[in-house]
Amino acid sequence: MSDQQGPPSSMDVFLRGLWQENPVFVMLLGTCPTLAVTNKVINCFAMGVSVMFVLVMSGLLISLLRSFIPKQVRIASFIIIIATFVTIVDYAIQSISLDLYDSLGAFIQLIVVNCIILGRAEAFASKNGPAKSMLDAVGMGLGFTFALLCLGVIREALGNGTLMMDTPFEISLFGPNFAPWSIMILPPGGFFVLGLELILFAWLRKRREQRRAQTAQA
Amino acid sequence: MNTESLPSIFINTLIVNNFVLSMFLGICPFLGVSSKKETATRMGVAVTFVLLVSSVCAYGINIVLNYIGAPYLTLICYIAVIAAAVQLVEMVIKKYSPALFRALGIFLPLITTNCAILGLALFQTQKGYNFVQCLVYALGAGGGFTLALIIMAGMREKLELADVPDIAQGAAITLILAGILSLAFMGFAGLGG
Amino acid sequence: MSAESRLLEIGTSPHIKAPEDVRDIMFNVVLALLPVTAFAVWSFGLSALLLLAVTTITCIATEHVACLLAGKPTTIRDWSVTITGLILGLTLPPGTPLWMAALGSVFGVVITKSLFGGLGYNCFNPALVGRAFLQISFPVAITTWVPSGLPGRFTSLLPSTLTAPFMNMDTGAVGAYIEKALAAGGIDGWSGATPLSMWKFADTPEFESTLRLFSGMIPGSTGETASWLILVGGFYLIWRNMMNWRIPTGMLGAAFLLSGAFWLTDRAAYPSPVFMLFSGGLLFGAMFMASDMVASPMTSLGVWVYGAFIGVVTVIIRIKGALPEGVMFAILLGNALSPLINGLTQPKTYGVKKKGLFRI
Amino acid sequence: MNSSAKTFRHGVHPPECKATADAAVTRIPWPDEVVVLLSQHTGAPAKATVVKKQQVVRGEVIAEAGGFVSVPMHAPVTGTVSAVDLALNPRGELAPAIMIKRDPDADPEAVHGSPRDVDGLSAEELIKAVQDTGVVGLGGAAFPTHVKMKVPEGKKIDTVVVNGCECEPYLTTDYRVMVEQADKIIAGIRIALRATGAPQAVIAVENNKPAAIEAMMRAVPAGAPISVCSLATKYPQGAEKMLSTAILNREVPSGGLPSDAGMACFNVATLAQLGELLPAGRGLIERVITITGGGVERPGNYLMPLGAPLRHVMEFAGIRPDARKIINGGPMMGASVASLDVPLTKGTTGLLVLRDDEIRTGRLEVYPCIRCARCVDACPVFLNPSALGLLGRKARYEDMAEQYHLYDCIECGCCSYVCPSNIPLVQYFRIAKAMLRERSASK
Amino acid sequence: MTTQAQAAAAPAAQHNSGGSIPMLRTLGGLALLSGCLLSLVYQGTNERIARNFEARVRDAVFELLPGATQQKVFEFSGSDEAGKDTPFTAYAGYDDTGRLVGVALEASDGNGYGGEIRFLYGYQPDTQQVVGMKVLLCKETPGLGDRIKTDEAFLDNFKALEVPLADDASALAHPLAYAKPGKGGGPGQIEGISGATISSKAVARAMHNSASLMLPVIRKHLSELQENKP
Repeated sequence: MSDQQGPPSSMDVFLRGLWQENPVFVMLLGTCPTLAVTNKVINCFAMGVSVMFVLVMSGLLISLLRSFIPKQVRIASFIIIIATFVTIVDYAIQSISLDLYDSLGAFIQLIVVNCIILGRAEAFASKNGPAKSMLDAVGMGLGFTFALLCLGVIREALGNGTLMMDTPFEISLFGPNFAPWSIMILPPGGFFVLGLELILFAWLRKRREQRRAQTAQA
Repeated sequence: MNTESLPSIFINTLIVNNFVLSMFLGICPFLGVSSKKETATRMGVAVTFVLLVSSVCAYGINIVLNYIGAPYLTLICYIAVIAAAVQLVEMVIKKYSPALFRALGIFLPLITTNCAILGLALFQTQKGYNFVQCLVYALGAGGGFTLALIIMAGMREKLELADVPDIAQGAAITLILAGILSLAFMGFAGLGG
Repeated sequence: MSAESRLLEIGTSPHIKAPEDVRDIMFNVVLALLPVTAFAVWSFGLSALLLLAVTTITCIATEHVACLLAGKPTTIRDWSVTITGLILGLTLPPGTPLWMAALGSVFGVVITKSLFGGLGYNCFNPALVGRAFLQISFPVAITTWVPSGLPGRFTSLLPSTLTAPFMNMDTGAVGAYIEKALAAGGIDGWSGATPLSMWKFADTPEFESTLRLFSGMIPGSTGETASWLILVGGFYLIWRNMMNWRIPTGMLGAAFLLSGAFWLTDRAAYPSPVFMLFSGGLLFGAMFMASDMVASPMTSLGVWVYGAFIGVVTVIIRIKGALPEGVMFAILLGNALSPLINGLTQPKTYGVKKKGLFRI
Repeated sequence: MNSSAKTFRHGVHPPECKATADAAVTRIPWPDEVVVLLSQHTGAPAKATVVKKQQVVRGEVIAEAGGFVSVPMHAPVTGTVSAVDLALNPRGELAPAIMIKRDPDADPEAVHGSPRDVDGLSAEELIKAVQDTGVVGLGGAAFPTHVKMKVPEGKKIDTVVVNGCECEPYLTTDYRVMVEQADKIIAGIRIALRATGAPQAVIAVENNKPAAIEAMMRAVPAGAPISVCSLATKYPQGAEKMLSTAILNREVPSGGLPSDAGMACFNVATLAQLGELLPAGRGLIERVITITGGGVERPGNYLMPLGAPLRHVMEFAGIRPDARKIINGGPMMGASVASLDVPLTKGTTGLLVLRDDEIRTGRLEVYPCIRCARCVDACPVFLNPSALGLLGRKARYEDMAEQYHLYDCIECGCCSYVCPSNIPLVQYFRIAKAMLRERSASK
Repeated sequence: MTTQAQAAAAPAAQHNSGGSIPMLRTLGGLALLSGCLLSLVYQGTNERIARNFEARVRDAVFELLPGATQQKVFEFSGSDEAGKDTPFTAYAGYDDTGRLVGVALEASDGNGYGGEIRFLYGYQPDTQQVVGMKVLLCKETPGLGDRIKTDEAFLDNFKALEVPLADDASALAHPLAYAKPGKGGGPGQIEGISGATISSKAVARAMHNSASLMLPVIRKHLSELQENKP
């Protein structure tokens, strides 16, 4: 928790990326891939795992090398490290499935400029030990994946009537005669769903605060 | 080799496949720097400029990497060279045009991490554009980015005076606006020929 | 002294007011829409009636609920949301499944109006956003046309109207229904296209006669067919000064000139400017949608620019774009640009040398 | 309406309601006591030269000008000074005033004064003489007339505009003055021409007053450089800036004076008083006021001594039970009266007693701005009242002044009049100006 | 937003002189390390990625040529409409007995709604028919243009499309052309999908261009195809 005194516990480090400091919903980082790839649930998983992999690996390496990297070239070094891992992910996905690779498009390579990764490298990994950095990376990665799924599930369910399309686990939600809301898997749908989810979360937060205020009064 | 005509490339990137509204590139600055028309215009000009520079750089790098047969270094080289180019541009502007630097300066470091820049470099390689096509592509992308940014700024200035419900204020309403704008831009489909 | 203190109540000048208020303006727009609505029901029958009722009632209910949720007094009495509902219904094809129409109504009102703070603060026309949402989401359902004046239209519904929620409409059943009804009326041959798409997507362009376009006996969206009644409504609003006449004039004028220029280059490939004006939703859009005060510019010059922009974009989309009809998107783009147009067309303030920035 | 008549762009056409146009000016009964406020004009207040219990004669100076932008006061009645004290002014504030108890035995019409030879005076002397009459702008602004006549260094006045527009609905004082006192107006114009050195004068009258136009034309002597100009009937035709556009096709620069456009503008009633008082060497002690509106029993145009309490005037005119509001001035720019104890001043052009149905012509509910642009099309100084109102609502006063020319607003009320959302726009603008004034004062 | 990254980038922009040797050493070291790592990864995955691409085409070929169980790739070259020599690949499919079932050929058009459309089609030289079509690359609008992948009525166009060659076997007997939905049926006509006109037209155009380039060449090399069994 941000209002807590003293160094955060390991559990807090892990959990805050999921909710209190969720990179997408709270900090509005990495909105480009969030909007671009969430038209399919499988893309969300792939993107989430890729980002998590890059986060963890670069976090690990950076926190290990943190005392060897001069301050002046810190960002340049981070970018080289991140770009290396992103390229690895890029090749890995190509070798696993070309269809997946096609549907993610350039956004795998664009992980390089995803603010979440550079931000965590700068704000956390370069200041903390490897164990904590990895925990933070996993938390942030899960938070990012969770946010992607929040969009992806809605967009795929309404936009195609399915969950997990293009995988062996495809589930049809509404039967064969469903009329898909094509807009959901098109660009405007991304903007609308993220916007509406932000409103939903703001409303939930507001209601919780009101409740808390009421109990505090009582 | 891509034989797409130059007007077609330009129209397509400017409005049909607008970088921000249909490709989701550069959303961060789009949300962050679109509250005032003046800053939006400056940001747009700065991004267009950097797009042109990095497009040229990426074109060169691609030739070199193909020559030495190391496609796996594409990403690292692109990002490194773009960062360096932005830095260089910043220094040159600072030295030769302090006025321009004051107008654009603060945006330049921000632009390095703008995915529109790297995205442009990657896409132009993927599409196999020649040099002139690359330049037109960069110009169209920059123009499209600026257009989206300025339209958005106009509407956000108007929104400042509206009674937006408090839970929708900030990023949420901006995203909704962007969504409607993106919807409106879908009408341009097919204009690029 | 209560009479005297009442008499001496403070008020600020001016102490008199022109009698018209927002409600009067909005109500007159509803009045102007009524002939078109009546014709829609007459020419497309029960399905159109149900469709219009669903969009109107859903829009009103949505606004009411949104006001309740926001803790504001309800604003449905100002008639503005009734206009939204009517216009949305009038821009949909008569056979649109009712659930889609209701979805579009909710989407348009919530996304475009309620979230922006209600009447006056929306940047776009809510009916148009709802219509665009449906167009992009359900392209097939939204382009399935029905002939005007179909026999039996007052006794039975089109098979698509009552499609179950979330389900796709059965276009085959609609086709069969229409053919059967036409055969019963002794007519055969039905192209299933609006005059605009007949021109655009046929191998050899076919042009509907101007008289039929004007009379409204053509397939199309429920409200866009009867050009003469749209003109009646529009002129009524202009006469009552409830609409800025420059918007439709600029829009239709620009569309006429540009399509005229195309036509002069190749009369076989491009339709005549008259066809352009009276086909599709151009006239309806010009009179009732582009002229929405809230989302259009405020300066006289700005309004000309705005109208002309919409007219030009409409013609470009129709002639060069992938979509058969561009009015809706052109108006949405015009809405998006109107704050900028306002800014660039600020009149010179009295006694001030330099032009100012007109930001809103 | 004559469409070819000269006019300005924008503006509104409120119903004219000039029911008292044909009522000749009559005098109301004398009040027992008058309250002469020392600041009935724009500028420094006058300084009292009398003390309590002093005997004064009607027309005698009782207060001298407090500076150049100030005028002296004259006793409106013969009687005894009962107090030199604070009294309620029309703005609802307490202000210094001289109270005079009328001597019921004295001849009420007798008046103090010593005639002088106008033609022998130089321009400078003439301006001083004008100041001595105590005449201020009787169109409502109450700006000292002699100050307007003094041409600033380096400027040249080429036209004296005589404002007989009376564009406010209901009011008919200027109309009556033109019809009844055309010769005095011409005499006043001659004084104004001499004092300002202007070569010509134009009498501007709205074309809904043909009798006034005819009277003025008849009064203009052959060969005099005075013309009568018929203007379109439109509010606010009588505002100086609008007259400048309509007659001279020039704009008064933002923040400038009419003299910057080579124009000096005087109200017809002002010049009529001047034409009468200056040669007679007397002071301003009375004026014509329209009392009208659906809530009054005896509407008409009345000659009243300045300082007569409103209560006295209203008792004479009679208030109907269904009256709802009393307004000091016209319905577009006048102020609502908060107390019947305030006295008439030199700036009072009329008193309106309005019924509910005259004020509330529509529903009163306030809606959000729907950007119908009616205000933009009405604003005679080409502002954007809609944007100003929205900014005012969010208390963004600096933006209003810097980006939207708030200070060029003449508060004519056109925008509020036409607004279908019933937004109190003018009120927002006044508040904004007041807040900005306060902020800059506290800096 | 980018605030964090911006804050991070700002100090980097300052050029503090703190001895550039360690800086260069670090950057050089990192670059070397990443270069080595990436070239290893590239070597490791390169083959597999290439195999993936092949498999994608191979599966499509089997799908398009019913009965084919083996295939062989031929490289031919023909002259296009401009007379330019254009190389292309033909995937010949054979059944268990080694009989030539048909040839799968590639067609593409860059002017679809969302850019390039690329597809394979099966061609039976003995019946002179196109027997199937499968989209390989399509960036068309979901729900609209991308129905060229799934719309049954549209795919039926290619189930038995007569593409006879002219008598001298150097060109098509009749062109392949787009037809309005419901208005097709003539020789060589490909009926479009209503609402997806641009995408359907692009497919028809690609089909025509590809067929008129490749089919005469296939006829010329038919015996070679039949004899060179896998």
